Amino acid sequence: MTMKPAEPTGAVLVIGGGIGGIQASLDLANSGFRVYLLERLGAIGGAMAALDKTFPTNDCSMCILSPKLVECGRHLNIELLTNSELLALEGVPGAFIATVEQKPRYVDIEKCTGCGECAGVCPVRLPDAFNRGFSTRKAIYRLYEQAHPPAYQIDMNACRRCGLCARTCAAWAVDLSMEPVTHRLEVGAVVACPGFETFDAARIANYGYGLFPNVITGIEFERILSASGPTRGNLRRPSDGRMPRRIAWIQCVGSRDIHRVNNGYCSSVCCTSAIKEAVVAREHGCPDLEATVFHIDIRTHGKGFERYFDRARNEHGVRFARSEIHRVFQDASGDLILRYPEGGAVREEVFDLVVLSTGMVQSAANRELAARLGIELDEHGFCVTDTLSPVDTSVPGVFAAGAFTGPRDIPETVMGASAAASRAAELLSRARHSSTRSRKYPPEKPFGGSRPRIGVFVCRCGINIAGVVDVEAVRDHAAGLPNVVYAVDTLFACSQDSQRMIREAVSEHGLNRVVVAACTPRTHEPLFQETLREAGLNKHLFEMANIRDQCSWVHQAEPGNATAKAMDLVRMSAARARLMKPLAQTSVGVERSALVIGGGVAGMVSASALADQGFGVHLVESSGRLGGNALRLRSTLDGSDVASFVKGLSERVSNDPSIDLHLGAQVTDVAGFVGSFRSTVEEADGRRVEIVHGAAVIATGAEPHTPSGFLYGLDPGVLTLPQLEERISAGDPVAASCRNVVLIQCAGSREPGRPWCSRVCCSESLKLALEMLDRNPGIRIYILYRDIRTYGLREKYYLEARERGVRFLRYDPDDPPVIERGDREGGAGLRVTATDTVLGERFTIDADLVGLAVAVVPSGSSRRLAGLFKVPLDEDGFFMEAHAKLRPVDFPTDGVFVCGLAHGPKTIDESIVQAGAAAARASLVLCRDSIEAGGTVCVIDSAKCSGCGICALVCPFRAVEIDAEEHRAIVNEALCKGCGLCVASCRSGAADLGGFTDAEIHAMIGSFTSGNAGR
Amino acid sequence: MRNPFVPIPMTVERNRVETVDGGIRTLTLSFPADADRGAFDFVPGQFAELSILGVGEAPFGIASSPAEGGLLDFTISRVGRVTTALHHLEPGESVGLRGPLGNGYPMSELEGGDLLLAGGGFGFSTLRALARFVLKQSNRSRFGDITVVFGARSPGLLLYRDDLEEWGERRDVRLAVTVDRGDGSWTGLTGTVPDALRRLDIDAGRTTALVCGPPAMIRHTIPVLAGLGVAPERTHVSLEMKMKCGIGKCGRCSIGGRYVCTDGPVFRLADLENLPGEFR
Amino acid sequence: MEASAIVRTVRERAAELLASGRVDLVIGFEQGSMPMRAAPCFVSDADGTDRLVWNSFCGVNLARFLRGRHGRIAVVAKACDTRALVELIKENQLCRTDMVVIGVPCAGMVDSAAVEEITGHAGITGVEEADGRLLLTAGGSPVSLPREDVLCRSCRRCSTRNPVICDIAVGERAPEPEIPGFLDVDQFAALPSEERRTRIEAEMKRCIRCNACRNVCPMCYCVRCFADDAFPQWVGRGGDPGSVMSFHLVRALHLAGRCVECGACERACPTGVDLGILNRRMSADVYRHFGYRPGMAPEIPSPLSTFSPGDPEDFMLEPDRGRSCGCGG
Amino acid sequence: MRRPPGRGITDLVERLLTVAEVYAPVERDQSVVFDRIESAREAAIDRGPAALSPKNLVFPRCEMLLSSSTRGDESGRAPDPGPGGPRVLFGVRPCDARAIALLDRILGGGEKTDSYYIRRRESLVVISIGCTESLETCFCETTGGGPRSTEGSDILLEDLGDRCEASIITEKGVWLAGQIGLEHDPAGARTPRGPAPPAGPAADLAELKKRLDRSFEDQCWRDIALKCIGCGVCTFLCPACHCFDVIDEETAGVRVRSRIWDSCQFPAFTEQASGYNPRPSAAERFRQRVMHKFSYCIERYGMPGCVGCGRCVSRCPVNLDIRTVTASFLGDGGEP
Repeated sequence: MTMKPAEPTGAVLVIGGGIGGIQASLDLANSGFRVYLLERLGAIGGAMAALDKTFPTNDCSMCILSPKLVECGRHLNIELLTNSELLALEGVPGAFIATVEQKPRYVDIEKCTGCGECAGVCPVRLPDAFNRGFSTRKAIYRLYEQAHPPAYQIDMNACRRCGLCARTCAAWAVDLSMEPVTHRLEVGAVVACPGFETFDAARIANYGYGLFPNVITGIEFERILSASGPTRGNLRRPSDGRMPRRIAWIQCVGSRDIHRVNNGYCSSVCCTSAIKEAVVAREHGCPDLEATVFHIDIRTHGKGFERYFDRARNEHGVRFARSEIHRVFQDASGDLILRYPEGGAVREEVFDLVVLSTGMVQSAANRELAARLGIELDEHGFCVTDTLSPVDTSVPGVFAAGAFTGPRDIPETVMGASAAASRAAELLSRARHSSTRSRKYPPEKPFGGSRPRIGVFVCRCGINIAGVVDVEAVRDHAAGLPNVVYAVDTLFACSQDSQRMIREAVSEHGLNRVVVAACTPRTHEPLFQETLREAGLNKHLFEMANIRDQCSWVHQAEPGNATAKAMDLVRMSAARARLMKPLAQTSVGVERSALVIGGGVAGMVSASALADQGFGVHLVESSGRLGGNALRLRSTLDGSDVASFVKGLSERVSNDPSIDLHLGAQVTDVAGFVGSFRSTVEEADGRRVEIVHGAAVIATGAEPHTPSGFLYGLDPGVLTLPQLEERISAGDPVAASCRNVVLIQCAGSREPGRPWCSRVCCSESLKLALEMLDRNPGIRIYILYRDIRTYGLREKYYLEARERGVRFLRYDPDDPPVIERGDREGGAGLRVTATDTVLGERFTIDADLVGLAVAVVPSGSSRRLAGLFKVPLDEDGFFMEAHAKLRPVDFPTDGVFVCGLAHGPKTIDESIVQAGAAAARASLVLCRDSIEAGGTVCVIDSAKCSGCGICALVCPFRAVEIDAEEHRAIVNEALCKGCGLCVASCRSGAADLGGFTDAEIHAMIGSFTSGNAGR
Repeated sequence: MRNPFVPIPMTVERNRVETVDGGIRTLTLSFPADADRGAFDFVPGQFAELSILGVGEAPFGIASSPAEGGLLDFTISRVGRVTTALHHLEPGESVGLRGPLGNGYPMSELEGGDLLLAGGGFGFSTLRALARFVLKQSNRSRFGDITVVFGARSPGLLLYRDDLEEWGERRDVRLAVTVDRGDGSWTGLTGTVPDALRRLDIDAGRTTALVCGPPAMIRHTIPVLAGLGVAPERTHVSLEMKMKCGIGKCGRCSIGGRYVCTDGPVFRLADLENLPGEFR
Repeated sequence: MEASAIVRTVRERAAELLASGRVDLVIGFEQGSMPMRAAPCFVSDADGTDRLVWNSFCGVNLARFLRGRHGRIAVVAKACDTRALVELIKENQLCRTDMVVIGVPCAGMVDSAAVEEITGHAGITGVEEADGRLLLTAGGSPVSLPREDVLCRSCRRCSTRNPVICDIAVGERAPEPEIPGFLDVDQFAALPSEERRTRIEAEMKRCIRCNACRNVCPMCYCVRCFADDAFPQWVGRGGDPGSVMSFHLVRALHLAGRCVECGACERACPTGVDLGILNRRMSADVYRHFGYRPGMAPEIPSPLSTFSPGDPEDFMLEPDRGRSCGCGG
Repeated sequence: MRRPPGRGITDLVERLLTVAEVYAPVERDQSVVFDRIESAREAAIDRGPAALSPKNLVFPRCEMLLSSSTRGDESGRAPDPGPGGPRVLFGVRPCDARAIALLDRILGGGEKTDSYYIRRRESLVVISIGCTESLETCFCETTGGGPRSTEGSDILLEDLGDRCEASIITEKGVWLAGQIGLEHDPAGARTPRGPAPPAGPAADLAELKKRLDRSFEDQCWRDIALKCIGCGVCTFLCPACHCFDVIDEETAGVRVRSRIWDSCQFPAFTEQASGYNPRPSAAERFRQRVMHKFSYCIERYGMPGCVGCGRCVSRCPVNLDIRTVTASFLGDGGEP
């Protein structure tokens, strides 16, 4: 329970502009809090901006990150403080004062349009740190091409103060006289997501990093693969620019290493990251590229990662070699020789390129930040958090997420950030909407089918467009087009001046459609639409032609053709504009309560977080008791007391007046949609009640797999790990007096039928092994495993277990351990036979007890619930989130969220984090009075609809349904995302997309093909 | 012989919004060529085809009286491509016109008797032409009592507000304006055109009824007129129908052996009753 | 089973269905107004079932006639009719429980135009069938033709001769010939592109836009066809050859993954346009990419009517895959 | 059985070719259509009736009415008629010629004549050949025509093998006969080469019209039209159907108004912009076709809108035979 300050400040300081900080900022700002987002560098984006692709979906990292950058950068309630450092934090939770120093950028962010002319003239060239020195940049530069804010900055350490940039800048944005500024920010809470650094590979001299040019780090390799990187995505090795044919990855560089460097932890992401790099390299590189990953264990414990690993091996031909590489040699050609033991001999192999999978480490800067915040760090510099309150730091009111709290991948970081946002919102719920701003617009002018009066604004973008495209000619071409009553060119269409000019032109010339020919609508459309709204026009009366990216940039060498194409694009835009209509938005009221399904830890955490944020909650648990799977757990690997945690949480949930508990109940029907679901709950006594709720959280957990084989169920000495834990907890005398215990890993996981890694079993096995050792020091414990996956900071328990004599024997899945009844007299004699692949020897253990690390399998109720909520399950039967990376608790269906084991196997702390994240995401719905629907959504012409239902079948958002009575498709505007799939699939032309109607697109094509006919 | 498919070029003089939703507008057109103006001889009830080359052509009743100095009004409801393009015309722009087409109201028969003009929606346009013609000072004396009934779905969809206002103030015309559904500020009649007709007190023996409107209105109006005692021989109905060529060739406006475009659009109810029951 | 026996059984079953009230209407074929013609026929009382016939001229796809009718309907259906029914059920146009399928095996339908061509357009006053031959009276003289020589184009390449859904089976299963799939498509595809173009243009040139192909097609059921749309106008209505081509190309695309290759369109065309040249290519592509033949089973969704976010998107990528995400800036 | 045309016919064609453009039935892409010929060999007189009627020559499937590329020029320009030399439509059957006579009354007549039709028609001389055989689909006599019908023809030929006899019917015919030295055979002297086809059932068009007029509201139309698929085969192949639509199109800056064949069988034919359609289903549309041909046309133009060529009968995809329909009205009950 949170102690809430009486009158907190409704603002939050978020530290770190990586994906974690961005997510926390957006979640907070979108749920009614003002956010100061602090970033040390000149632009947000963090580590993710430097990645090429992300696993396991191989999405382009920048492509999925970029919309978030734009949203963050444009958000009315997020104040971006780049080049800034926290100096001090004073005060109490709910009312902190943060002192922040912002270093001068020497470029006015408001004025700079990002045209890049300044960098063109800058005479200073220095290695580009973002591209890890594989390319150069100027002293006036932008961190990376898609950086946000898009404004340039000057690196004063390199600047020669020649003033060329200032003189070149047409927007008068360069200001060399800028001074540092100190901000004193009143905030109620702090979310720290300052991220990580990669391990400095030069610290391990054996690999020759820094000496051999073709030994590079993973992140450097990412830059080489990246389409926006130094080689434009062409796979080239540094020494000679040759395309490498043989690439080796060396894992655990700086991780799991207590000998060469004191980093005893596992960096968690490197295995899957290396697999991704290998797969992508094979796609980019030559077809016969040989990719070899040298590793200790392959740790693909994340959701979908094991399949990814399987595909890499089986489909992409990536070779995995279980060998620790001790040294790399270089030959005269720059090729690299790796020596490694194989089958008792030492093998030598030559590679063109060696990629070092360097681990995550904490920087000195982060340590200093922690000191200023007053928060506690562990021996490696990671922020200390409690397992059962995993985003709380040692300082109340300061929350932390992401790799700052331990090695984390992107979805873990995103979930942590959302969870931290939820914690902050719980603390500050009384101050929601107290510090935020909102915009007021004039009423829209009546439209009434008037003749189109189009204004065309052609942007010069400094000389960015005008240097190639004949902007005047394009403007004149536009002026001659039908219905164009005003055409003008502007220096920078996106400047504040131009916005005023557009507003004035709208009223002066009675414009009712606006076309801007400039850059991409992806980044700039919202700005101009805002201007239209300010001018009293519906924002959908706007159209953009991208004559920069699509003309002046790509056809730089052919100005004539670039100009002709720009004219074509403008003509097409005007043709579309002629048909544009205002699109109405309608408001749908929001019921400010949530339905949480599942009374396990995830469900309870989510419910209590939502209640703490001030929302009503209906918590439905199908059994008669709260606690779920955690009832079987006594403690965690690190010794946290799960039992009393669950007890406390259950009491808190039971006693909270805003939580309506439904025990022994089932959700039997779901109707409605985001903001106003109407669900039917069948209570324990058979009564059916209808619950109206704005959002739903599915936290229905998972189940342990019941193993077949291994004599399970046939011999009392063969137990599942949960059963074994119960025995140990109960002080079972047999367990206490055992001499030999065998724990078999992957009993039911990572095999056909259940091809996923159950993630928790290795840690659980270690937990039990250590506990049994504590109780019975004479016991001999054998852990039969395939890969030990004690990822992250759990690795230290693996070390401890080994030190304390636990025997780890690796078996081959093709030759699994065999359990027979032993012939030993007395007791439950079991004989376990297996082959240790490390030593290549067959061994037999006479065991008193055999513990099976059984798989975590989806809950039996998942399929039914998925049907009710129209949300998808993945191929394994777990709930499938909207996006594996950036929307890890959302569904494509708005207003429904998932957390805990229902989403996939995870540990209790991970469940708690995800539950917090689900609460944060649900609160974004619940904190609003209404949801805007309509606009760019599908419209069905029922006169044309034949009710074939294909639109409903293909809609990924379940926004289309067939009315059984009328036999016509109906679109739920509140759910429709305007993706257009239904439009494309409708043969009858009955589905049309508002703002992108068939008629509009037809007109564009028509105006293109008819050349200058429009004149 | 003149090619009947070649339109007369006309110039847009005015483009007025008639209804609050902007869905109906009235275009006022003038003849740039005197010869064309001189040759354009029409009676109320006739129609013309308006066209924009490359966009299309559509028939519209002439909404102005012949006695208006060479200016022609056309009231256009925006329903498709052609009507949208016509709505977008601005003064000074050009539009094609073929006409006058059709037979028009039987003016000689009307003289001397009472007139009952009943119109609904934008079908009222040719009745407006007729009303303006008969109410013109120089013509008024040739007609008896004149009653005008005009109905629209809602107050916002009423047309020709200036005319309605003027007629409402005149003593020599009885005006009944009705709307299907009123709004807060509507104080006039509510109900359909047949509803309004039922309340009328007319001298059926002297009256000639002229009806124009959508098919449903006509269907319901005819029995009411019969109830009032207006003989089918003295009831004239102007049909709204799909036409293309306007000159009795293209075949689509055939009703029985008649073509609406050349034999109509105004039909004596007595004749209409002998025709197949289409278009009614 | 002899043709006459099939007719007898069809009539009996239809009469039973109507008499018992299990259906309100039976759709089948009746003798046409001339020899070598059978016409769709609608029987709503048991007495009328004597009109029903079954012969080699029942080429119209009766699945075309079920939509939009109330009540329970029995339909006398050959294989391709049932395939169309299956697709229509999938597309929500028909309800399986509201229909009774009287399934009749099919040995392929006879192309009466081909017969007329062979007999030199001499008046045909009689036609009978026996042992796989047509016995005709042409210009007053007897003529005997092997059925196989005068089968419809679509029937020659058809290997599905038995109804795929059936409630009442009439007759014995027809042997289903092994026909190499899409030989015709491959042969055509192997021609030089100029030649293909010329061929297609020649076919399209004959089209008079009468819409018979569309209107007879069981799968062309849009309330308003794209070709009749005025805004936007997808297809010109004037004499431009491109408009004719567009009409047929778009129709072929709309039928991709749905066309049951009954050949009804080709038989209906008054100018003999070879529409298979387009539609068969679509069928071949759908079969080869997705292993899918339309109308074979109600539970298999048409591959072109489904979407999942995990669908492969390789086809969107440039040859140098992985670089076309547009993120290059 | 079919016989090749006699030498008399081919000689005549050769002579015609020296004085005029000649359009005759030719085989194109496996079907017989009317098209321009350059030599008598091309004429496919013996290949059965043409799949498409010759109306295309006077009433093309698509004909440009006006065009302009100048904005604001809403009058447009009518296409240049080109050199107006004589054109001979050779080898039509009397039924098709009779249909042209009907088109003359509809498109060429009335208060406002159709200048496009007139232009094409004026230069056209129609030479028909009397039929010596009838197909199972022929029913010209029930429509008031016959294998020797002269309506619409300028010259009617009889194929007598090595020569042909000509009945010269009109002034145009006289002129053309003079041009090629064709002698007029008095009608009474004609001795056909083959036997005249058997006469069809005596048509009582007036009785049919009467019964149809009584049956407008009859339920039978619904039953008759059950199988109608609403395509335009019957109307597009019909030599007498003349309904058209006027369309505007713009391509490459040229704005064009054209007329195209339309069909009363298409729903859009009468559908109004508001969506209201007075003929909402196939039943009303099929009724319109039958009524128009056998009642309205007779009333308005004094002849039926059907000449009994049989194209609609032979090509209807669902064998909806107009003869069966009309016969059903002429049956005992007067109604089917």
